[in-house]
Amino acid sequence: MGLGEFLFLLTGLKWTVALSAIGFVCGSVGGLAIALLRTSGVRGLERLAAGYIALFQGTPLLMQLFVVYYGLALIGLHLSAWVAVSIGFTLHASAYLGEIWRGSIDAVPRGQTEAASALNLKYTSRMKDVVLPQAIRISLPATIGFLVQLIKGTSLASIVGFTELARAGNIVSNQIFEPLLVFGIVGILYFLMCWPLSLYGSHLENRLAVASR
Amino acid sequence: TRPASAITTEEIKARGKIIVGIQGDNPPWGFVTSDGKQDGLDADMARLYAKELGVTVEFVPLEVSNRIPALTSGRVDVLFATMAMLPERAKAVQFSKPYVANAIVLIAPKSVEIKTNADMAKVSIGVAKGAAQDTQVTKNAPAGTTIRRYDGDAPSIQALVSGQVQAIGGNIFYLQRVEQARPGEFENKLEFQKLYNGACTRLGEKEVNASLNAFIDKIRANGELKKLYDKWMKVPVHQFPDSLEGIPFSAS
Amino acid sequence: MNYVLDFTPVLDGLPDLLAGCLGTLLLALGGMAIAIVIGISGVVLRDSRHKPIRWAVKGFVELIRNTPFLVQIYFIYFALPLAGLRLDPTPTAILALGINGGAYAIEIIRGGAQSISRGQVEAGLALGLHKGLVFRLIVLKPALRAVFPSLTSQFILLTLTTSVASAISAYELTSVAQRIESESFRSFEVFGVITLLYLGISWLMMSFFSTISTRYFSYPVK
Amino acid sequence: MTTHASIANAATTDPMIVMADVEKWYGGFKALSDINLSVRRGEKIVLCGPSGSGKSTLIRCINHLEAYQKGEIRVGGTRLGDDSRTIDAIRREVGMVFQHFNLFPHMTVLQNCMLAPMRAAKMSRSEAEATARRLLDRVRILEQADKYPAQLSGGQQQRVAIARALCMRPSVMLFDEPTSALDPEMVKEVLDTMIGLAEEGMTMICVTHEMGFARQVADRVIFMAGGTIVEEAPPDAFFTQPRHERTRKFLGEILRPH
Amino acid sequence: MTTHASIANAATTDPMIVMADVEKWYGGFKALSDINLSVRRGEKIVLCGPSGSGKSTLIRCINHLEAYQKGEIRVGGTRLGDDSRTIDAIRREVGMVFQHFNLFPHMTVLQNCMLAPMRAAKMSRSEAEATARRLLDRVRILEQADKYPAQLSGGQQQRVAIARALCMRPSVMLFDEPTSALDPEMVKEVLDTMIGLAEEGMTMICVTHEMGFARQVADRVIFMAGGTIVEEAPPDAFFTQPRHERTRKFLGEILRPH
Ligand SMILES: Nc1ncnc2c1ncn2[C@@H]1O[C@H](COP(=O)(O)OP(=O)(O)OP(=O)(O)O)[C@@H](O)[C@H]1O
Ligand SMILES: Nc1ncnc2c1ncn2[C@@H]1O[C@H](COP(=O)(O)OP(=O)(O)OP(=O)(O)O)[C@@H](O)[C@H]1O
Ligand SMILES: [Mg+2]
Ligand SMILES: [Mg+2]
Repeated sequence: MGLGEFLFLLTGLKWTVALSAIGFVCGSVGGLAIALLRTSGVRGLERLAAGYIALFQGTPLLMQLFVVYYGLALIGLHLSAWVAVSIGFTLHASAYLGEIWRGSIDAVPRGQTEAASALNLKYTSRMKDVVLPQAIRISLPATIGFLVQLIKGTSLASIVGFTELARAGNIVSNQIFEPLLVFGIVGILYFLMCWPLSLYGSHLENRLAVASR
Repeated sequence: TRPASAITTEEIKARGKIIVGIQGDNPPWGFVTSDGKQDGLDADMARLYAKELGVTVEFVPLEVSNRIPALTSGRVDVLFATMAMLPERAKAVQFSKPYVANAIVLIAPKSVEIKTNADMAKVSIGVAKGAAQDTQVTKNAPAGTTIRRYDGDAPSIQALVSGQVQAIGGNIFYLQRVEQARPGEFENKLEFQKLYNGACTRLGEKEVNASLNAFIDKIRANGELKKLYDKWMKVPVHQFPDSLEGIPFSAS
Repeated sequence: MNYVLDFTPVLDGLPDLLAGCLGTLLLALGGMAIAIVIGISGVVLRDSRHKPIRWAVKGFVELIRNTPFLVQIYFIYFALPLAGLRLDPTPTAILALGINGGAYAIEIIRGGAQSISRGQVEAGLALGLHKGLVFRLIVLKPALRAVFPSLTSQFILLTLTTSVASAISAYELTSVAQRIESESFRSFEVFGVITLLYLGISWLMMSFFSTISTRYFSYPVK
Repeated sequence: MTTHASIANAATTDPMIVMADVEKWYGGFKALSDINLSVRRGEKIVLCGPSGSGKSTLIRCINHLEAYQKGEIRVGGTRLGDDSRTIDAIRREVGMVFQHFNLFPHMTVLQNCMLAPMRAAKMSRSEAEATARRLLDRVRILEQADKYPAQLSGGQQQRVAIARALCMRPSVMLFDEPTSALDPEMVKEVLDTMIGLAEEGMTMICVTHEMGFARQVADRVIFMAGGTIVEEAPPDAFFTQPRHERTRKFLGEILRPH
Repeated sequence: MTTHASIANAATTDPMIVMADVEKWYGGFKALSDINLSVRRGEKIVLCGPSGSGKSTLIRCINHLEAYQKGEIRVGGTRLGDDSRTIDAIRREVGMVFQHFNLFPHMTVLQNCMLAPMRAAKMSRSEAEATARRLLDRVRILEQADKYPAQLSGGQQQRVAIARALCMRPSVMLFDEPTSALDPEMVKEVLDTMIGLAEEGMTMICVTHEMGFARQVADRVIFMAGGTIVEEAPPDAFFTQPRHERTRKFLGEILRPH
């Protein structure tokens, strides 16, 4: 494999980073909203959030992207590839993060919410200052785990025409016919992208652990 | 279902650009080079056609599985995407006249005797999922033959090389790749079918189809197609049939 | 000019698709079984007294979590034969899914174990239970309860990831669907139907997990 | 004492807390039955009774930490419904010290005390900090201000919980065994703090078995058993001439030194 | 009483617990300094002192829940090292009741009590259940046997914690404020239980401020302040003629009714 092929993989990497960034940002915002709805205590909203989670956790991301990009186009709604992946990743990531965070919010002892309520803290402050900081600690390993899967899941964006890292690897592999070598390098590049996230996760974990033994 | 974005040659000319669906990872038909340029026989065909219309080309690299959806949903105007002309496909898209021929073959070790379709039952066979060789091997192999379907050409060749299968179905370019990995061990055993590739448009879009057919007739006549054959296929230009069972070349 | 949806090829293939669903379920359940074993024993080993074991577990987690599943499954399928170990597609897929899911499960369960207050562990120790028993009897259940939604999510993801196994020709829903699609070229119809089938399988899994959750984790908490 | 909200300014003849026919079930277990209680503004009530008799449950109902199934509770004239507005209004006036402290583990002692004043009462940071430090000092724990709850002894945690509740300057305080984890010296200091609050006119309901405190401060002592109020009387009457057999038995244990 | 392990069978002239020059640091904070203490087999010690003086820390060191930085601790002649075998063996003989109870939330009361006897002491299920029921009855909580900890009141939880520790039939018991959450009636019952244990010859160290109990049961009272042992004496001498100023001040608060 020559330098040219390697540089080609790096341009794919660039797209992967951009797609991951979209997934992270949109997914986290959406996920937080879903988690809060799911734990709101309002029956209707909780049902709605649970339905959303069941629907978008249960369908493959690839299918979501396909439906948003090609399916909607079929009925005349032509979304650009960027909009399509943004929608697809948001639906997917917010469902998963929403459920992960919902679980950790539920795992914070009830006495904590009670104490906050008794101090007359409003919902926002109760969540932001009391519950979420403790929930984050429980959900951190799972969250990091999902985010690295999301990075790798961006490879599915090739279905709407992005030549991201995995697709670039495919192209190179079909040119030089050394799939083990090419996918080995692609694997390493993914590793280099995901690993810092893992490291950051453990760093954060240690910091939170110091605060509340 | 409402009409997808139908388009005419006039509209393409007015836009100054034709959007072509093409394969990105299937040399020498259609592939992206390591400096990111679209290349291959299909790419050159598309460029010639664009020149004919006097417009520029925008390539949309596609995978095997989203070629037809990209066309039917209006994401591209036309496919030059190694689309083998098959009757079932012709129900979903409108083929033009054929512009290149391909053959589907079975590759196996020299030591294994495979002379007839029935002999295929002796081995496990790998194919690229959804490609023409998949269809052909599935159709011709005796019932009960182990057929393993992989994601694309490279993995199916890798499966042969690493011994996960004993034979693979492939096209005329496969053997040369297998030779690179394991020289002297394999040979072409059976040839199933001559396949023709055509350009595709949406069903019912008469104008673009007609213009494509005229274009193909023209390059066959003026020697442009021969140049492409010399560049990519390295064989003489094939004889193309005037009709294929169940595959109309012109839109009705 | 009209793309007319035509479901007949998909409906004709429905028996095959349903058989594919069973293949998917087999891969998913097999993978999950391995993953949960790896997950729980990984959490224990990660806390081992012996440094090499701890590092091995951490290394395993980092390696598996941070590389694509496709690379892992290709590695087991294509590279291990070079070392003399040749596995068929289905065992390969189950093994790969189990290893992959296991790495995530280790981390998820560990997160749960961290949320258990030190007082719980101390109480167990003070009663004369040794460390392993304290984990098994006292920490594990509340820890699993705390992260059960995350664990469920991971296993749903694992279920959907089985589709990647079609890349090495394992028999499951996606491979069946791709075959039908390559014969009929009815992409929209095929994709639509298998999306519903995947949704059905996921819902089956979700209700399986929620049954477990209400059966085993329904003790009241403060 | 500063009274700074509607509830506190209601006509002073109104009772501050009224519970009428309150009944509370935990699933199939009846934890409170027929609770009728009226507490005047500035009144100090001591609540005692055997373990499991419903004392914690009762005071948790007052600021709606537990929903109840029958009857009515009014605080400062506001009926405690499910409407979050009224619940907020009530909680602004009602402070609570929990039996299990429920400190926020991810915040230091000082942060625990400053959170609510800043977020709920919109105090400025410097004002909140000054208040917090003053009250932490009052319960003799200022030097631990930068520690986390997990680094404190049981008694220290309890004192932080008291300071945290007082930082909101509530007009009603509910104490759930505020001295259980304290040594006698500290008990005295905390009780002195509470006596100080009492003298400032705060309305107080205190679950405690410190009978010295009851004698000295309480306007009324309420004795609960099995989820009902068995007896209520001024401390003198309560200790010297209890009317019910159950009360006498209970007092017998208290007054006889072990 | 059945003594069923090596430690309990060691020569009876040996002291049961020896702490020599023990020092314990939490990071930069010295929680215990120069602790020297020897407890004979069957001796009852009451440990008291102001909040934060290191009482909990001291007893937690004895069964090695806290590591200490200097000195030596021996239990039943076995030196408490880092070897997990000896630690496990010691913990099986040393029961502990925590200040915060630490019940297992996912087990019913009965299961909480049966767990360690079955898993650590290899008792049969039926024997473990019988023991558990007997001891739950002794602390008057048998009727709650099938509830989960979260469904119990504070005092009920505390009694479960005591029963749970006793189920292991330890030869040494460490109590950390075992009556803090109890009402006076219950305090009496629990103290009676403890007196019963004391009479059976159990070695006990009890952090408590129930001075009645100290008077009646303790062989020695130890007063701690600021991480050191300030004074130790038999109860009579301790209450009537305390030698140190600090002790006198502390006792002043206890003995004067509020
Ligand atoms: N969540 C619950 N589910 C079922 N029963 C409960 C629950 N919470 C409390 N109880 C029961 O309700 C009764 C009253 O509990 P409460 O906590 O009010 O008692 P208490 O008077 O405060 O006792 P203590 O002095 O021991 O704290 C107890 O018998 C307890 O077992
Ligand atoms: N993890 C920790 N980090 C730092 N300091 C700690 C930690 N745990 C306890 N301390 C400090 O050590 C001292 C002794 O604590 P300990 O819990 O032994 O007190 P105690 O005598 O039991 O008090 P109480 O009667 O209030 O329970 C206290 O001042 C406490 O703040
Ligand atoms: Mg209570
Ligand atoms: Mg203590």
